[in-house]
Order: sequence, then C-alpha cells, then structure tokens
Amino acid sequence: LDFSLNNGAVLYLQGENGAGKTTLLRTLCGLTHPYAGGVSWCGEDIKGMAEEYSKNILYIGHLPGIKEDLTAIENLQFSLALLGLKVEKQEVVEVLTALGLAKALHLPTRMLSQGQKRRVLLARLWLQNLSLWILDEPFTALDVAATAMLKQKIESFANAGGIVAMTSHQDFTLNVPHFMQIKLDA
Amino acid sequence: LDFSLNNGAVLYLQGENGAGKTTLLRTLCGLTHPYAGGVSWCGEDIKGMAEEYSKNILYIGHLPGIKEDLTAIENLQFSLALLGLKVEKQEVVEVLTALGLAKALHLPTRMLSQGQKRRVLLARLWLQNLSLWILDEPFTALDVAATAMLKQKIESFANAGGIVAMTSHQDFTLNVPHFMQIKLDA
Amino acid sequence: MSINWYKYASPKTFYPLAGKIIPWCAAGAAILIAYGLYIGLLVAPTDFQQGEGYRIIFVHVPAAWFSMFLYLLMALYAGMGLVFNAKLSYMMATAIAPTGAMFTFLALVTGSLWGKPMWGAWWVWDARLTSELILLFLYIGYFSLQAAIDDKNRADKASAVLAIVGAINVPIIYFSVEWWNTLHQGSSVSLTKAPAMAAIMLQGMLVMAIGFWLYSIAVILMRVRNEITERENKTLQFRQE
Amino acid sequence: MAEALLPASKQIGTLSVLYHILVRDIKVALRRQSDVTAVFFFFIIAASLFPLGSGSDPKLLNAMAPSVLWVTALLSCMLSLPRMFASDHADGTLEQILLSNQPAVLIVLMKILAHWLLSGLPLVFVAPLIGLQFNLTGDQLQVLALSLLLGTLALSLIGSIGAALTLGIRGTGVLIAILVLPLYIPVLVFGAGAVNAVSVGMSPNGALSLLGAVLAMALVFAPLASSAALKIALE
Amino acid sequence: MAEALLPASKQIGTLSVLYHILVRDIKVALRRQSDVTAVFFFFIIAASLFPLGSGSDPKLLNAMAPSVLWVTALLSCMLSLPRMFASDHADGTLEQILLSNQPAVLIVLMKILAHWLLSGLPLVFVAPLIGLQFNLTGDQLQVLALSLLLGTLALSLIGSIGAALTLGIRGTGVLIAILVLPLYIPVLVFGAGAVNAVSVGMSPNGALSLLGAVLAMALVFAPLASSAALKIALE
Ligand code: HEM
Ligand SMILES: Nc1ncnc2c1ncn2[C@@H]1O[C@H](COP(=O)(O)OP(=O)(O)OP(=O)(O)O)[C@@H](O)[C@H]1O
Ligand SMILES: Nc1ncnc2c1ncn2[C@@H]1O[C@H](COP(=O)(O)OP(=O)(O)OP(=O)(O)O)[C@@H](O)[C@H]1O
Ligand SMILES: [Mg+2]
Ligand SMILES: [Mg+2]
Repeated sequence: LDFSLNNGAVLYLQGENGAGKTTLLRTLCGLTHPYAGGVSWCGEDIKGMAEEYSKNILYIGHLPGIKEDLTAIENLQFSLALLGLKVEKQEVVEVLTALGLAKALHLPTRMLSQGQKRRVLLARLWLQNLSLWILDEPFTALDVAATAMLKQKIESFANAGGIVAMTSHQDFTLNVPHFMQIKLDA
Repeated sequence: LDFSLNNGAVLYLQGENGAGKTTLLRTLCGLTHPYAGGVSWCGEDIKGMAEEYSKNILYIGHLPGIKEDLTAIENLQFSLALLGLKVEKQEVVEVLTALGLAKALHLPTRMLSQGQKRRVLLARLWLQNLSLWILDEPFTALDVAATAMLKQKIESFANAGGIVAMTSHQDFTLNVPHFMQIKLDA
Repeated sequence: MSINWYKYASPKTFYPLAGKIIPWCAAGAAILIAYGLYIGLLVAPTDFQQGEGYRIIFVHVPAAWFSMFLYLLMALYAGMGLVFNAKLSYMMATAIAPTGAMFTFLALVTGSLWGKPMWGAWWVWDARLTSELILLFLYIGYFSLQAAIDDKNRADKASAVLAIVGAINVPIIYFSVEWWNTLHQGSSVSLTKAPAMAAIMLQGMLVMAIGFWLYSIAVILMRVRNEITERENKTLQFRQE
Repeated sequence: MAEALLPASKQIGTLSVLYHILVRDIKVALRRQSDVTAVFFFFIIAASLFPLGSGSDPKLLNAMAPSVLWVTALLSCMLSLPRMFASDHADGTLEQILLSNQPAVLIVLMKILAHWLLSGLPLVFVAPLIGLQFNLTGDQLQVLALSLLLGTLALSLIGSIGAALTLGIRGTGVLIAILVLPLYIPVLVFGAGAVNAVSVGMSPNGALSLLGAVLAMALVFAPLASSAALKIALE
Repeated sequence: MAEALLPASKQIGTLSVLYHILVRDIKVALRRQSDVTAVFFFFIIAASLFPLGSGSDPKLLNAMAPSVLWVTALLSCMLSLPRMFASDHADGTLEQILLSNQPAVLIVLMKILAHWLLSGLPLVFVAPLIGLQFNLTGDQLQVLALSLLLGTLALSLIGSIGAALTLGIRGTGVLIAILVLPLYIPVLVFGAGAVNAVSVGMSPNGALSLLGAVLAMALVFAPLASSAALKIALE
C-alpha cells in the first residue's frame, strides 16, 4: 500500500471492520509507528520531525477527547489552545450555535446526547487553520443534518487547499479537487 | 407521545441528535424512570413488575457492555448467562464465526477494532430467546456486510413474533409484519 | 416535627409557611442564647475546683448534644426522602448538614479549649472526643459526596443512603470507642464524671439548648427556602433554553 | 417464537447466574494478575514503610504494630474498592447485570465476595509474615490473622457501599476513602483491639466477638445499601 | 488557505498553551470540589485512625507521630496520582495534548504542578493541626510543615512517573502504589528523619538539605521519564 496526498486531496479509506483503517490513520498521525515502511511529509520522513509535523495535523479518532465535566465551550477552547490557537469565546459560541448546540453551550458535556458530544468535538474543524485533517469515522452518531454540514465543511476545506484522510462505513462522494478512494482488505 | 407494540412490530425511532431517543429507550428498559407517564407490559405498569419485565428485554445501548480483558467467547457466554441462558461454547463459536470474527475468537476484545467489538456484543441477538429487543443505534461502526446481516436478523426475529424498538440515523426499512416509524423532535 | 413537615411536603405550601416561622425562631434564638450566656457568664457561681474555665460548658454541652441530635434528624429526613421520594425531605436533610457540622465543630473547639487547662492537652484520645471527631468525619463525607455529584437528583438520593448508613454507625462508633478506650489505662478525664451540676448551671444549659434549637430551625428553614428558589430557577432556565 | 427454543440453549437458575458473575470477576482479575498481587504488595510495602519512618526501636515497633498493621490492611482493602464496580459501570456491563432477571442484592453480594477473595483474603496470610518484622509474638500473630479474617470481609462489605455511591464520579479513589473510613472505624477498633488485648495479656475474645457482630450486621445491611446505591447511580 | 487566517484566532506561544493546561486541570478539579478537598480530608481521617488502633498513650503517640504523619501524607499524595493522567487518557484528551505542537516535557511538568497544588500543598497546612492531636511540640510542628513542603512536591514529581507508566491499566490505584512507593522511600526517610531529629533534640538541617537534593533531582528527571512513559502508553 502506497499513496501520496497533495493539497486539495481527500483520501477516503474504505474496508470492512478490522481492515486496518484506524491503525493506518494513527500511523499517519505518528501515534503508532509502522513495523515496515514510513510516512513522509513534504518529502521528509516524519520520524525526524515529529514535533514539526504534528503542527499540521488535526486528528479525530474513535475516542471523544472531551472532558465530561467541562462545558462544550470550555472543551472547545481547550482543544483549540492545544492546536496553538486562541479563539474569542463569542466566536466559539457562534460555531457551536451554528452546529445546533445553542441549548447545550453551558452544560457539562456529560449531559449531552451521543451525537451532541460528537458535534462538540467536531466543532474544532470550523475553528482551526491546519493543513491536514485525519478523521476516523467522523459521521458516527451524527444525524442527517449534521452529516450534511460536515461533508460540506470538508469540501470547502479541501477546495481551500487542505488535505483530508478519513474513513467511513457509509458510502459518499465529495466534489473536491482530488477525491481518492482506497479499499483496504484485512 | 403514546404508542403500543404488538408481536412482530418494529419501532424505528428517528430524530435529530438530542431528540430524546436514548432517553426514551432507557425508559422502556426501566433504566430511567419517567417524570410523567409510564411504561406498561401486557397491560401492567412495569414499576410493579420490574424483575418480571426485565426477563423479556435485551438492551443494547451506546455503551459496549463487554470486558476488554476477556475474549469474545467469554464475553458472549457471560452476557448470555446474565439473560439466564446456558449456551454451548461450540455454538457460540459458530455464531461468532458467522459474524466474521473467526480470527478474533481468542483475542482479548481490547485488541479488536471498533466494529469488531460491536459485532461481539451484537452476537447476543443470534443466541437469545427473549421477546423484546431494545437497540440504540445498533448499526454504529458496522461495515456494509455486517449491517445487512443485522437487518436480516431483525426481520427474521420480528417475523417470528418478536418486538423491536430501535434507533438509527441511517434511513432504512424492513419488511416485517408491522414497521412503525416515530419521529421525535426535541 | 417530621410529621408536621410531611403534611406540608410540597414546596409550594411549605415555602410561605417557612417564611412565617423563620423570624419568630430567629428572634427567640437570639433572646434565649443571650439569656443563656448571661446566666453562664455572670449568674452562675465560680466553680470551686475548675475556676472560671468551666463556664465554657454552657456552650460546649448543648453544642455537643445538637451535633449528635441533628445528625440523626438528618438521617431521618434522608430516609423519608427515599421512602416517599419527597424532594422536600431531601432538601431538609441537605440543609441540616451544615448546621450539624457547625455544632460538631463548635463542640470540638470549645472542648479542646477547655481541655488545655483541664488536661494540659488540646486533645486526648478519649472515647467521647473521638466519637465526636468521627461524627465530624461523617458530616464531611456527606458534604463531599454531594459536592461530587452535580446531578441534583442523584446527589440527593446517594447522600441520603450515606446519611442512613452513617446513622446506623453512630451508636456503634460511640460504644466501640467506649469499649476500646477502657481496654487501656482508664482515660484521662471521663466526661460522665462531671461534677453534680448546680440547678442554676443545668438551667443555663437548658436555656442555651433551646436557643440552639430555635437557631437551628431558623437557619435550616432559610437554607431550604434558598434551595427551593434555586432549583426553581434551574428548571426554568432549562425550559427556556 | 422460533428463537424461543434454541436447541442447545437452556434456561439456567439464579444460583448458576450468580456463579457466572463470581467466576467472571475472578477471571477478569486474574487476566491482569497485577490486580490480585497488587493489594497484597501494597500491604507489604506500606507496612514496611513505618519502620523506615521511625528508627528501629524494637519496643516502639511492637507497640505500634497492631495499629500500623491493621490500618495498613484497612487502607489496602480500601484502595482496591473503586475496582469493585467502576469498570463494569464504565463499559456498560453494570446496566446489563442489573437488567438481568436476578435480584440485585444477590448479584452485589457476589461482586463483594469476589472482591474479598481477591483483596481481603490474601492479607490474612501475609499479615503474620509482616508481623514478624515488628517482632510480634506467636499469640499476637494468631489473633492478628483471625481478626483480619473476620475484619477484611466486613471491610469489603462496608466498602461496597462507598464504591457504589461514588460510581461514575471522577477522582473516586479519594472520595471513597472519605466515605468509608468513618464506617470502617468499628472494624479497626475491634480488630486492632483484639491484638492489643493479647499484648497486654488479656483475652481477645471480647473484641473478636464484637468484630463478629459487626460483620453480621454488615452482611445484612451492606448489600441492600449497595444495590440501592447502584440503581441510583444508573438513573 | 482560507482558514489560514481566521479573523479572531491568532497563534499563541508555548507559555500560553502551558498556562491553558494548568488552568484547565485546576478548573476540572474545582468543578468537583471533592477532588481538591478529598486528599486533604483523607489525610486527616487516615492520620486519626492510628490512635484509634493503638489506644491513647500520649508518649507512644508522640513517638509514632513522625512516621505515621509522614507515611499518611505519602499515601494521600499517592492515592491522588491516578487522577494525574488517567481521565485525560480515557477520554482521548491525552492524544490531543501530545499531538499539540508543544514539548511534552513541559506539558507534563504543568500537569504535575497542578497535581501538587491540588493535593500536596494543602497537606503542608493541615499537618500541624493533626500534629497537635499527637501532642507534638512547636519545633516538631514547624519542621514537619517544612519537610512536607519540600517533600510533597518531590512526591508529585516522582509519582507522575508511576501514573504515566500505569496508564490505561485497570485497577491502577494499587499498581501505582507498588511502582512509586519504593521510589518514595528516600523522601520518607529524610522527611520523617528531620522530625525525628528534633524529637531527640538534634538539628534537622542535615535531613532537610538531603530532602532538598532529592527534590532537585526529581525536578530534572521525573518530567523526562513521565513524558517518555506517556508516549509509550499511547502506542
Ligand atoms: C475536643 C474535646 C471535647 C469533645 C469533642 C467533647 C465532646 C462532648 C460530647 C459529645 C458531649 C455530649 C455527651 C452527652 O451528652 O452524652 C460532651 C459533654 C460534656 N463535656 Fe465534653 N468534650 C470535649 C472536651 C471536654 C472537656 C475538656 C471537658 C471538661 C473537663 C468536658 C466536659 C463535658 C461535660 C461536663 C459534659 C456534659 C456531660 C453530660 O452531659 O453527661 N468536655 N462533651
Ligand atoms: N444525564 C443527563 N442529564 C440531563 N440531561 C440529559 C442527560 N442525558 C441526556 N440529556 C438530554 O436529553 C436530551 C436527549 O438525550 P438523548 O441521549 O436521549 O438524545 P438522543 O436522541 O439519543 O440523541 P443521539 O441521537 O445524539 O443519541 C439531550 O438534549 C440531552 O441534553
Ligand atoms: N491494540 C491492538 N493490538 C493488536 N491488534 C490490534 C490492536 N488494535 C487493532 N488491532 C487489530 O488490527 C486490525 C485493524 O484494526 P483497526 O482498528 O485499524 O480496524 P478498522 O479498519 O479501524 O476497523 P473498524 O472499521 O471496525 O474501525 C484489527 O484486526 C484488530 O484486531
Ligand atoms: Mg476503526
Ligand atoms: Mg442516543
């Protein structure tokens, strides 16, 4: 398996359960190290430049990565700070509201429904300025409306020159400069 | 909101994130107690007959309910024992194999992929003999093949007189004696 | 009392009623406590063996009594809450806790203040002292649990269970420590061997006790009222949102 | 319905379900031996800390021993309390268990039993060894072991209440401590009391029988309280 | 790209990120005050258990005091260790933190600092009160407080290694204990040693300066070890 992604490319990993999608994505992030082969960024192997490389990545995996005790706003601001971004609260609020969480802004996320939690952690995508998104089954637990919004967001990101690597079990296509499907088989 | 389900009925709850599907299903199980209104089974309110009632239910929620340290087989046998069923190991193996977990039989489920875990906990449906299934987004993380198998299983169950209450964000229909869609709005 | 409240178990009827009761109790408390102190500090004769120091007893003993009484009351309300699932009972239990802890603390402080001159030590691992200390721990546990759970409903029920278990434990603790203590050399000063009290002292203590009682009622009712309004607002917010 | 009579699958009774629960808990624990051995080692290490903290005057050590050993045992049992329900709660197994058609009280009792077998019982056997380090005499050691046998079971029972009450609350470890330690005190007093009695040449029977009484009460009330707490935790 | 320059969002430096991490940890803890108060109360309660176990002989108590108080302080810090990383690990925040473009060592240092402020520091202030119950003298109390001030920070630092190593392992509480207790021994020996020195009328300075040395070493090495351990835990 070998591929390379340029600006505006969206990699759509398919494959049955256990095919190795998550593993592959985590390897792309540098969270797991491949037994054989390697990942390179701008032509350099990422082993050498882990810190440098991770500056460009936004990874959303199976785990939520939000604190159940903090409110949606607090969680979001924190994860943005981790990306090195300072975002005005009122802007965070706008995005969350746009994502239909107006009611949930100030509740500890423990009280949110499955899908509402997912929306909170996806909200990051609307506020970041990185160049590579790695999304593992981002549509999980999202209702139809939310799914549509997310797809659209990914498109606009790719069209603006971003790179995306993602998985999903629901078939879909995006109109982006370069839409690449890869099917893994276990 | 008021409805009743007879043998062979499948209730398909729709509704956007946070509409209250999970809450409703947990209420049907008697896990949460409704502030107003009540649930009745065979005409009796379940408050009085909690133990009796729970004999008939199989609930699969957002949480996996399997131990990451135990193998698929061990987990499955235990959850069947909880339902008061004793199932021969070799039969458990057959079902898991049929669900494409042949390789994963003896791994601690920690090592399984998201979807493989879901398959393990869904395997219960193939081995039980209860009359009411309550499934909260059972298709999550399942690939196309697994989704198809599950749908088919639900159909055969309903046609055999079982009752199902379930949610999902992916549209679908089943040909069962009585397919009831209810749309909750927050 | 409990019967009385149970009749008024719905916050709606309870709220105004409490409003009426509070001022009277508050006033009564102020007067009685003042009078009690007056007896204690001025009227009562200097104790021939303990000097002026003993006057602290007028605060100490009633405080100690209420520390224990209020815990049991709290457990009672908690129990009623679980049985009748009455919000108000939970609120009462929650409201009693701080006052109870306060009296416990007061008993401890006055006690050890007294202990310094009497026993030459701030603290002695004597049966009663110890069980009082443990009582404080039980109160603390109750607080901590409630602080830790932010779903009010669950916090109420969970802490109620704890309060009840604690109540079973109170007598056990008291006697266990009693028993444990007599195992070793007789304890330094046994409180039960307090000098047969002069009538005037007893009177003073009783006045103080009733004063404390009225005070407790007043503060507790106030807390419940606040709690009610607070929860009202919460639910309103939730609806509006 | 068709599934109603699966060929190989037959109904099983309450007892056998309880048995499954017990076995599974033990299996899970053994799967990561750390759990089993850990309490055990914690006891040994913690107990050995005290001599380090307080020079090595044999008389002082012998005098400290009963309280130190008993308090340490108590703390080690307490440390392992969160495990009693927490993981089952986090991964949803608890929902499943409570939805099973068995009386919750019995189920809870099983989990308590498993906990005791894995964390309490082992201490009964090591304690005497540690006791030697504090140069305790033969009688003292015997009584120590016996008091721990009764005591640790009581600790697991009482502890279960704390474990259940704090389910799903983060930073549980310490909160549990606050909740259960006051409840543990009688056990401690009678347990250590028994050993102390021997030290001063008196009969430990009084203390031991009181300990037994506490145990009996715990057996009756603790499972009730815990199962109530669990249901509350899941609402 | 379009997102590249969001109007309101501007890059922030390492320091400010670290600050965010510290503040958030404290915020989460304060959100459930239990966390903060808990260690604190555990210390008080646990320390008070020993006299219960060992009757009320003032001389014995005073002799036990240094080791008992220090060991208890040590255990309370240890009890709160799992909280240092575990919850961040469970909900995936840790992945996010390590993917953030800041040097892991500094991040870890922040989390350690937060842990100390919340669990170690408070003990320095209560310990003397408890000391009174063991009727310690003024000098003893002073040295106790001072030794704890240095000691608890060292404990948090060293403990972080254990916390990181045991990430994602269930029944952590006890496992951590086993890992860190041996590392804690020097801190204990010098800390309690200082107080004991006073008891026998010697100068505590020797012990205290050794304690300082341990602290210095911990400051240098612990964060490195922990951040390494964290990366391993996530693979
Ligand atoms: C921290 C220290 C102390 C604590 C926690 C404490 C606790 C208590 C408690 C719980 C009671 C109520 C017992 C009952 O009515 O059944 C009590 C009563 C009393 N205490 Fe203390 N006490 C302390 C110190 C002292 C000291 C130093 C003295 C005097 C030497 C003292 C003298 C008394 C007396 C005379 C009573 C009334 C006894 C009776 O009602 O039978 N206490 N104390
Ligand atoms: N523990 C709780 N305390 C208070 N409110 C809650 C709690 N759990 C859920 N809610 C609220 O109840 C509403 C319904 O939640 P529920 O989980 O039933 O939604 P759902 O239909 O399952 O959504 P999803 O499709 O995302 O799973 C949500 O708005 C949520 O904020
Ligand atoms: N921690 C692990 N240790 C060993 N093997 C693992 C581990 N995690 C996953 N695997 C194995 O690697 C394979 C790929 O897992 P992965 O999670 O990448 O699948 P996936 O494509 O994400 O599946 P899904 O669509 O269900 O998420 C699986 O067969 C799984 O058994
Ligand atoms: Mg995956
Ligand atoms: Mg849901």
